[in-house]
Amino acid sequence: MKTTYREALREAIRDAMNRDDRVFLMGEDVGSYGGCYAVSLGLLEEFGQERIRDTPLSESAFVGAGIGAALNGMRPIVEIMTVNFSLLALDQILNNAATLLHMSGGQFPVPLVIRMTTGAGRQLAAQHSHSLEGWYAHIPGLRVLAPATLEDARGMLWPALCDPDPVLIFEHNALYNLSGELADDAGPVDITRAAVRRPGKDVTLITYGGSLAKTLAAADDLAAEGIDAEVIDLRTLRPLDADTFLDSVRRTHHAVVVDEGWRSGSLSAEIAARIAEEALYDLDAPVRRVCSAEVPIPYAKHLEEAALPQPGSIAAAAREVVRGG
Amino acid sequence: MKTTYREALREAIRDAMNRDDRVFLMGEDVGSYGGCYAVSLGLLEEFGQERIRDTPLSESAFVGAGIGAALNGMRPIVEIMTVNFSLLALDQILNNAATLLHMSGGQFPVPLVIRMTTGAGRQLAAQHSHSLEGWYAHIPGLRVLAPATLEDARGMLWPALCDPDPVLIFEHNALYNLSGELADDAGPVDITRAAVRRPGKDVTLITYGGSLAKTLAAADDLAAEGIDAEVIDLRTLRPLDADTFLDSVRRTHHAVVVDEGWRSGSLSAEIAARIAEEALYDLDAPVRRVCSAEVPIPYAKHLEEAALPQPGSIAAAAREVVRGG
Amino acid sequence: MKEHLDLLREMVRIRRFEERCAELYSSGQIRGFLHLYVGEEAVAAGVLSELDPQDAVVSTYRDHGHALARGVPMDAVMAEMFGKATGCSRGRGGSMHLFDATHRFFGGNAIVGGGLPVAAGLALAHVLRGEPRVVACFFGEGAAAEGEFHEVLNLAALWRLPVLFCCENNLYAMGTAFAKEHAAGDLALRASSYGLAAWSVDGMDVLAVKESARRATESIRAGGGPCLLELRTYRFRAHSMYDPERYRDKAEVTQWRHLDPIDRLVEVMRPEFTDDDRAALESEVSVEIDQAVATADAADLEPVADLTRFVTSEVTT
Amino acid sequence: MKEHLDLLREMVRIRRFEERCAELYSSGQIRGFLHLYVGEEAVAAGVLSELDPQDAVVSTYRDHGHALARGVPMDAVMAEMFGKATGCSRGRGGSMHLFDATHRFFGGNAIVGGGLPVAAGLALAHVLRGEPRVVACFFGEGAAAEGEFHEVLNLAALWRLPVLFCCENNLYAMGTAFAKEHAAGDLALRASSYGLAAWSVDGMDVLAVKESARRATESIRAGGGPCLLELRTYRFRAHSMYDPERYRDKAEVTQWRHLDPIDRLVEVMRPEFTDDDRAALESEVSVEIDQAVATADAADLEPVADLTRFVTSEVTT
Ligand SMILES: Cc1ncc(C[n+]2csc(CCOP(=O)(O)OP(=O)(O)O)c2C)c(N)n1
Ligand SMILES: Cc1ncc(C[n+]2csc(CCOP(=O)(O)OP(=O)(O)O)c2C)c(N)n1
Ligand SMILES: [Mg+2]
Ligand SMILES: [Mg+2]
Repeated sequence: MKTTYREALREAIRDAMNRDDRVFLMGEDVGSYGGCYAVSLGLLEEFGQERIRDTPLSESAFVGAGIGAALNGMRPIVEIMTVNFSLLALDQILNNAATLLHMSGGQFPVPLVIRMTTGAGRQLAAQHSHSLEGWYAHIPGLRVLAPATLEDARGMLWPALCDPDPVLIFEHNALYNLSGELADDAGPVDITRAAVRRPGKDVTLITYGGSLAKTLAAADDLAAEGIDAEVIDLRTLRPLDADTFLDSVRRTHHAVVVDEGWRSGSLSAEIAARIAEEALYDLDAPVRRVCSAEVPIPYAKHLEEAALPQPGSIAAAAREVVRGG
Repeated sequence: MKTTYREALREAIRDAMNRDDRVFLMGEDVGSYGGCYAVSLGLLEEFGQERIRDTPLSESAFVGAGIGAALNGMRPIVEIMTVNFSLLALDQILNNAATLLHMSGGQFPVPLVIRMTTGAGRQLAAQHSHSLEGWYAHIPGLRVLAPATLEDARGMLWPALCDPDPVLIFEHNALYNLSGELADDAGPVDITRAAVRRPGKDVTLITYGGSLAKTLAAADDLAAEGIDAEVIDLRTLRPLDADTFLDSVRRTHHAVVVDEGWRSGSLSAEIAARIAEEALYDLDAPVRRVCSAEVPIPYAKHLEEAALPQPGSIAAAAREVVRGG
Repeated sequence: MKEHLDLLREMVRIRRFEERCAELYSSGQIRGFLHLYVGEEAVAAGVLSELDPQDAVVSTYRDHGHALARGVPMDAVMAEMFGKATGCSRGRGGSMHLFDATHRFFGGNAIVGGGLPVAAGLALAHVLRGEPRVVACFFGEGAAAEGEFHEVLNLAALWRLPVLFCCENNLYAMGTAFAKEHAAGDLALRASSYGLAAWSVDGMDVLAVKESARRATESIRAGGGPCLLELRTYRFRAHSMYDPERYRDKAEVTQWRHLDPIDRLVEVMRPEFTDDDRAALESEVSVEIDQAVATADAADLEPVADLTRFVTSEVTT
Repeated sequence: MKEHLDLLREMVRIRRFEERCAELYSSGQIRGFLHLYVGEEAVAAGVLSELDPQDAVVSTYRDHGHALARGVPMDAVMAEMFGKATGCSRGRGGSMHLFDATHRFFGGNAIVGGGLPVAAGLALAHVLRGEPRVVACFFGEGAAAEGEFHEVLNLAALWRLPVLFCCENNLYAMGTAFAKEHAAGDLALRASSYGLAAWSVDGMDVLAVKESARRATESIRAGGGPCLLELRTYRFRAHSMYDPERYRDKAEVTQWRHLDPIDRLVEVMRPEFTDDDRAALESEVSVEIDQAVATADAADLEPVADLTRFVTSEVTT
């Protein structure tokens, strides 16, 4: 069946709502507006306003309300329009959602799913272009997912809802219009493992989310030059499936990490650090990171493009790693 | 002169208030209560309530008000009681303080200083024990400082206030009672460079803030065993002075990073990644990180101690790096 | 009389418990931050006496009184403050983070204002399931300056969530007096501007508190939407064990001590309630506390090996 | 008449500018998010006509009208939307982030509610220096649901900060109608519960807006503390260029279009203000806009090499 990332996400929500009465969707404009990125379009008509619940502009309140509802037997899906606005609810996510289970000595699990958009690339300027999923991946108690394919857009939600603990799902804004074939019976996917999206033997390119397509494009270019790149999609940013990328690096002896976050202190640093800790002697060259420039993402198209990882910069880093400076 | 970390901080504020009329201090309970950690005790009586300004419990509002006042010619020092509560103001710090200069094409610098307490170790449990300075060190446009000594407690504030851009100062809660000698004429210090706190030739221990004393203690233990550790205090967490620790690693060929943040995605990852990128061929062993266990910090003393880096675990990591598994 | 006695017992239990905690803090057996409820007992006792077991409670870092009045066993509360495995949070929470699923006590939240959104969500679940339950959410007048207070009151009023907001106005947020916290003098009036029923209650009079809680919970259960009670009270002791109380006059404290909620209820209960009755009650409570201290002291610590248990759920299949 | 004409010119400038922006968006010359101010012109024109050059302005992502009425040159605004180096934010901000230090225009903030704390701080600086200035802070009725609205109104009232809060109540926050956003119907009443002067104004009547702004700024300058105006207005167009407007009736839009603030002012100005005068005004504005588009189009881009300029200040010593 031909579908899009947006439709796959919608189908996943619909499916979950049908499977389990305790599931409901809540967030700003998820109802009559159809969702800021039209993900939930039509669901209000299908499920009614009790279960497709428009909220006021109160990120902390409705995210916290999701936590309370989850504590009290429901299975909420909370949508925050974008990761940029999620900072207003970060206290609730860190200090309540991620912490209550442990702080209560195991009494209060929080089976909550929070979805939000992340990333740049549409000239939305500094306050709408952050990639802060790396921060969330720092928080013990959370599971953090980044679907980069139609299968994952369709398949990650249900297992996330089945997880007894809070799960965050980051949807890159550049992916909503991604279209392609999806199996008619596509369903839940494994949310614990990274995936090798392209096998290769010369260099391991590690990425996730909105950068996957750029990285695959870079791999194609590299192939034309005789460099056979393996591309790994992390999929789960916390807990990290380090085995998959470490195995790969042990085979290819070269690694490039691609991450749309700002370089210093991004998730890419964690990946590079793990490689340096666990696979140091397998490396034939230093790990390279291709990240966003450390600048609030600018509006102008040429500046924004220059700020973000691109197939060209990814391929260049891979070449440098494989062939040397 | 004999003094404490707390008094040195107070003296720095007093000095700045005397030097520059535009400086004022604002935060919860900085006035009649004397500051949550008694840093500002007595300053209200000295400078009056216009300049030592108690705020309501409204972190976002008063941090944002600091930003506005800085934009409009003042030099505010904003105190947030602890980094845990700073999440409520993170949107203001990231999306306004750090971003306005760039987003306005250079028109609106924000000469603001924000001080806050960080760290664990006093059995304050999960919601009062975070070490999130690594998140702030991820944000372009900020300078992030971590005074670990009396000199730095005394000397970092004035250069921070002279910086035309926002500066965050993290005071580890375990340090306030640190006491010792401080030169009578102690004054401003360089806020751009890391410091070698203990020279050594066998292994580089890289740390900052509340972990410095633990790391120095570990170095003493190691010395007794014949391992000569160099201890580097980062001091400035953003922008990182990588040269100082890279130079050291190039000499010692071994590195351990000590960081009270949770390991995955902490500042320690960035340090390890930089070493893996810039000094890979100088390393004789993988970089090791000693961080907090990935758990909301528990209340019970024995559990809290087990969760945090300790001299013993630091020394063990160093031994492993130097002598092998 | 039975009702009065129950309220009195609850208040005395809390008072003596808190006093013992202060001693145990001085002797180093309790650590971390410790916020006592002395003076405010009428609020917890009065409000919580009106709740059913199926209702839910959300509290703050000043949570001992709420926990005890809710029925969380004193043994488990004391053991928690000793950091023991038998504590109601298995030693991980301490004084500020008491939890008890059995009693639907959703904890001790130490981020000022942080419990309010959670309370709204607990109530939302009740609404979605059509259950006529009440969520009692305690917080201070200081918390009412936080943005979350506003967001949650609006949300609760908008969605008619069955929350009983209990604003414990003890006139200080740490060292910040009410007038330096709030521009408007009347919190109940402010709250009612959101479109919910809100009124002030003498929080030093347990019977008045109980009566107001009764009216409020009845209205909430009947679908009338959230209510807010501004409970005018006072903490007789410092904010926490670190507070030298520079910000208020001793005379002011003394004045409020004349309104001691325990003494006031005893006055009401006289002459039926005699000095002997009082002595009997005190000794009953004292036995309970001694017992709690003894078992807490004797209890085991969590094994260090279990440090990272409960970061995520233990899935049993 | 001069005053009327100035107001009219300002509103027409904004209206035509916005219409041109919509075209330029369709043709791809403007990108990103674009929020138009069509229908709301009376608010910016009326309020800002009462401000002095030394006063300050804080705006939202819907900021073109505020920028133009504040005197930010149209060339610089248009160039910004073209992403050019000559833009008022050197191409880094775009439509949502117009800035101009010369005009004390502190920007275009795209986090809903995010500008309010900044406005309070700007005003605090004025207070500390004893300057009788006003900070006009614009935001929508949606923003009034955010916690920051509450925190800042309280802070401003408590500290008597000279802020003129301008709540543009256009009845929708994206697709969320007022009644789904706020439990209480009357925003001005809610605001006055903080202890500041607040009232509602017909935001489609520029003369009423101006008159209210005059009263408010006079009071603020005289030390009367902050004021809030609830400006009842309507956006005639979609929330942004992505919005298919599923959430409201065409009939409702039509009804409001009958209240067009430009038409209403023209009615008032008749018969002195003739059709010829109107045509002259329109062509004057159209020349200005053509000019702005032409210079924006011709202007240079920032060199890519300057990408990281202005992340931190360039210290010149
Ligand atoms: C968000 C946040 N800011 C600051 C603090 C520090 N703090 C703890 S209790 C307290 C005072 C709260 O006062 P109030 O809400 O009136 O409750 P009370 O302590 O009087 O019961 C403060 C400032 C905190 N825990 N959380
Ligand atoms: C904190 C935050 N949440 C959500 C958004 C997305 N968003 C942008 S504008 C808007 C509606 C705001 O409505 P209102 O305040 O009434 O202003 P209006 O657009 O009507 O002028 C929303 C939800 C945002 N930018 N910031
Ligand atoms: Mg209080
Ligand atoms: Mg609106």
